[in-house]
Amino acid sequence: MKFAVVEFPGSNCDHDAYYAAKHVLGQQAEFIWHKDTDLRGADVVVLPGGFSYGDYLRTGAIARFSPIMARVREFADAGGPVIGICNGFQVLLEAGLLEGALLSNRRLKFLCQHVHVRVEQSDTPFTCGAAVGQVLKLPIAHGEGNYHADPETVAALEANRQVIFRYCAADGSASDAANPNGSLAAIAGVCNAGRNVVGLMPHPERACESVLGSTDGLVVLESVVSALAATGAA
Amino acid sequence: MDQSTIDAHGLSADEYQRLLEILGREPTITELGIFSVMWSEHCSYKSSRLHLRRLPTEGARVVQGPGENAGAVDIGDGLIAVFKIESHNHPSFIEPYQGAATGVGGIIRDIFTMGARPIALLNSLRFGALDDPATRRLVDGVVAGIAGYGNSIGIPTVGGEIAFEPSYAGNPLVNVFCLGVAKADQLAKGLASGTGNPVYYVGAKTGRDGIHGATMASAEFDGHSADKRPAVQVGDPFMEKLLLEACLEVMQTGALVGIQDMGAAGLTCSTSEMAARGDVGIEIDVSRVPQREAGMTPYEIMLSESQERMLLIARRGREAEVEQVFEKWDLHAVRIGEVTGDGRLRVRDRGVVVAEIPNRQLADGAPLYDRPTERPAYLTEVQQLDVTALPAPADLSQTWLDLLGAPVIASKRWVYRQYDHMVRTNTLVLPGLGAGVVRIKGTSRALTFSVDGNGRYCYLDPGEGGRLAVAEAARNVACAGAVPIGATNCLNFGNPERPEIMWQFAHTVDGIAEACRALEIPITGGNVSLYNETDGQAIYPTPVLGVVGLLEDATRVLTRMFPADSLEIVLLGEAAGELGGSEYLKVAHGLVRGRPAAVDLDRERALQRLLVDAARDGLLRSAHDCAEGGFAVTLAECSVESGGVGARVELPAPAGPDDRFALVRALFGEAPSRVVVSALPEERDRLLARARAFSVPASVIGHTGGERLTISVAGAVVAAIGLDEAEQAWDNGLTRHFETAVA
Amino acid sequence: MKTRVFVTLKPSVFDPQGKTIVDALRSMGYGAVRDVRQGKYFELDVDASSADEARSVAAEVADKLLANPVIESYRVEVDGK
Amino acid sequence: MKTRVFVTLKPSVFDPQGKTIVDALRSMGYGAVRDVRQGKYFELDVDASSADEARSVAAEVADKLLANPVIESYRVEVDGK
Ligand SMILES: Nc1ncnc2c1ncn2[C@@H]1O[C@H](COP(=O)(O)OP(=O)(O)O)[C@@H](O)[C@H]1O
Ligand SMILES: [Mg+2]
Repeated sequence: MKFAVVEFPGSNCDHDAYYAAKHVLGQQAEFIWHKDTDLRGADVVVLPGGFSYGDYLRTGAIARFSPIMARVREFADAGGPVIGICNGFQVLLEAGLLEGALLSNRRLKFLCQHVHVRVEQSDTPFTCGAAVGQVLKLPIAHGEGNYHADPETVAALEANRQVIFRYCAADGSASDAANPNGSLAAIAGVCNAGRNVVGLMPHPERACESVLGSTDGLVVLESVVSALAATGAA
Repeated sequence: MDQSTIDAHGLSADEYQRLLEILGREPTITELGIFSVMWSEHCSYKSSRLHLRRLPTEGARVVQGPGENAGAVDIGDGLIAVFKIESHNHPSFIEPYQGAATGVGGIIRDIFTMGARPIALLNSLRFGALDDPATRRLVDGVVAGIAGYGNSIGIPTVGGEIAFEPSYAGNPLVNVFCLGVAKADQLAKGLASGTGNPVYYVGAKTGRDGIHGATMASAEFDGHSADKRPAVQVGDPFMEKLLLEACLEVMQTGALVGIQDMGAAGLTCSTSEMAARGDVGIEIDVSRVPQREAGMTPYEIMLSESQERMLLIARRGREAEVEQVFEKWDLHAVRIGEVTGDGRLRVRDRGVVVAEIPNRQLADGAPLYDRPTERPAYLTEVQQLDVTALPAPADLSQTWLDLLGAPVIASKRWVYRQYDHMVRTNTLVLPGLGAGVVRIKGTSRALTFSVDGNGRYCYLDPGEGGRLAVAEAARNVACAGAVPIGATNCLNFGNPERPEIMWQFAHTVDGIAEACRALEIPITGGNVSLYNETDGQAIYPTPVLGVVGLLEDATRVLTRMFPADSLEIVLLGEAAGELGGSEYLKVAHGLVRGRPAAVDLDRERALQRLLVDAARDGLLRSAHDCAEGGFAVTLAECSVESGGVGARVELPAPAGPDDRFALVRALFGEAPSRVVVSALPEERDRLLARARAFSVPASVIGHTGGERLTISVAGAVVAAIGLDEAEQAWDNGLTRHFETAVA
Repeated sequence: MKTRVFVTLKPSVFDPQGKTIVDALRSMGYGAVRDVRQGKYFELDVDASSADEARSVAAEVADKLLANPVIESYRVEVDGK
Repeated sequence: MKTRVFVTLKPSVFDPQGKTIVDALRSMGYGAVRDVRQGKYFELDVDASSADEARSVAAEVADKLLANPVIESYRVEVDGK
């Protein structure tokens, strides 16, 4: 199975996603430069974290115009699994592949720390290996991860079960203190209506080896491997 | 050239005379500007060079010593570690966010210029007292600036230190350390050679920013400094990220002869230094330099310190390869000149020569001063410490909590959680838990780093302060289980034209040199920042040592935390410390006095070797050295954040004078060469035997477990605190100054 | 032609920056400032032969890039108009 | 009273954001936008009895908090004035 890791100028978690896919999971992985116009037969597309275009103007705002994004959109429209992590999530929102927007963290400071998120839905290619209610310990590292959407959109996301990850305490309970950035409804990750495009602020690729303090991110990447294996894609 | 112009360029009469001799004529204004920056303290090290020669720079692992953009040491597996520390003190005082950000940008360029991929950043910061709102704004801006740049470019900031003392109120210190890894055979150099080879400029356009930044860093501040501000440099981490990737990629082509960043003194320094290293001449035409502002003069272009710019020498005939790589990254390499055989730095403007200087005399002929030194008068007075005149502490438990909450000791989480310390997925020890540790993917090894320097010790005893700084940084690295293999240093001092400051400098350098020799840690480079004074008030003399350690087996890494209940706690080294220069004296009595405990370098070396040896053989579960706050603070630091592992220890009855402070010395006294370790009960005897073999005093003093921290002396409990109150004091000590509600 | 684009968060969107500023101002004794909303301000130099043309270029650019319609709205001014 | 503060980088200060936006616009086909400078825009609701009073409060606040005098300058408008 082949992971395509899209590299925008300023992406900086591209190597981390590549390493997790290739060296931890033992899958194929390939970098795709943002000016490329071909996903080269990828089975999964990863938009990695970082600061595409320096995060200037708004996070993800400029990257969404990169040539490769037209292919990513086609791939997503055809049902291919796409995951946007941190800055990649921001790009997917700007591109309209996911709904909502990300504002500055409520206390404005960049935050790098481990948080807990609850898996809210297990019928996406990136959560199918997890149980609903499972709590994952994952790192965040962002200054603008405060999820926002208008009330109707949030209601629709909830009704359609498109909220995939929610910040929570270690025991899975909800509390304002467990919400690191002020996200509406403690939303840490969402999917599209087709459920094949997922975006989240925490970094599962940073939590794939015990020496790094957590292996809870593995389930996200392993899910897509088994999801694709089940459909016979690779 | 009229006298006021010469004076405005900071050249002394002798220096100007020397310039006239070199040129054999009056300089043009552009030439005067070039000499003035190249001969500034910042670029020429004219006051410090003589002393720096005493630092040991050789060792079996040294691949590159001082003289290049950064030093390098061999780390096995065909790899080298390239590292350096640099100051950005003056710019950070003027504009904290941008000053600190561009400091990070500058040191990163020094590393990738050498062909190394930067993998870790650390910083060492000093500010005035936190109760001053102006200081808090500075801290806030500096931390945000470091975060803004490092996070964006994607290099983890894995450690550092921050301290607060009134002496830094008018002159904060911002020292940034960066380390990169390169293949041993791919070390790039800042060197020009090959007559006719093209000179390329790449990166941001040149503006009027920071003109005379190097000269500014070579003068002290006064009440009018605000008016002298040159256009402040603004960092563009996005541009630097592109430059970093593109430069590393272009180096792979083999089409480059040399490469150097444009740091202090910009185009002037980079052209002149590269030509000097290759013993060639260089010629550029400033009209080809990409410019951001209209109407810039050759003088301004040569002296601009605009950020994110690189100078490259390509091999003739391979220009297309170079240009192509930069195009891929949307950067445009512009050819601005060529290497010549005549040994001159020649600057043209649309063909017309505006400066022509024999380059060797410019670069290597800078003045060298043996400035007078004189023992500072204050020393005799401040070294006196008569504790009998002080009130004895009433409640040692409360003092313990007060120390845990002192900003110098308290948790730095408010700072480091603003830094992305995990990007690149190599960080094995998170900030706050000990020295920074980063694994080297593809090998079994990890590198460990610590930056340390106690300005208070150095103020009270410069020579000892220098020795202590080396010992502490190396000990921190050894506590992680790593062998210290190299060091870099940043020497922050006041005005070198004052003999007392020069005395501090000379003695500190001697102390560093002696300790590095004894501990066999070569210095591969560094930076000197002088004139850190405002209105005649100098900072504490502050050397910051950045020590790099190599951990052969990354899985053996240790942190400060007690990982479990029922472990044996062993104290390596002597039981009690000294009160001179201690945090206790400052917190409990508001005093900075006495002499810091001296380091016995043989003992220190034995202790560090024991730590590395015992860690390698799996005899240790944690290790943490006794620093500010002494034994009691160290013990608490092994417990806080560990998820509730308390400890109960028993110290021997204190020796020393019976002056009501014997217990205080045991609990809060400071001394080097002391480490608190934990071990499994079944490993205890092996550990003790190992300590004996290394001639390191070791005593089993207690065990981990419970919800409290209890210290007894001679059978009686003398201090006890709950883990939760310890945690709270420690957590809030720094944070409370910045956040009303704790997130 | 000098063209200005103002981008502001929609009224319904929480503005963490604005709120932090109000809080800071209150603690500095500026209680008279009851509310602050932070937005972005762009000065564009547009190559256009008329104010209307400049305005329409700026509006297009604001629509596509400068503002995110999910959270922001914008206003264009040409030469003070 | 609605008061607006515009904060812009001083002309000699480099604006990496503005530059990146211009480059992006160029590659999107908006070469007509020759330059962009990005600034900040604040809408203040000031409790004041006159426009002059509101203006002076806003100016003070801009001086102390909203603008960084080392690299930025600002302008205050009250009700379009
Ligand atoms: N304190 C010091 N100890 C050892 N070497 C030093 C020290 N300070 C400066 N150097 C060396 O002097 C050289 C010039 O330093 P510097 O001007 O800071 O370099 P750059 O301009 O590349 O930043 C470097 O090789 C540096 O390592
Ligand atoms: Mg350099």
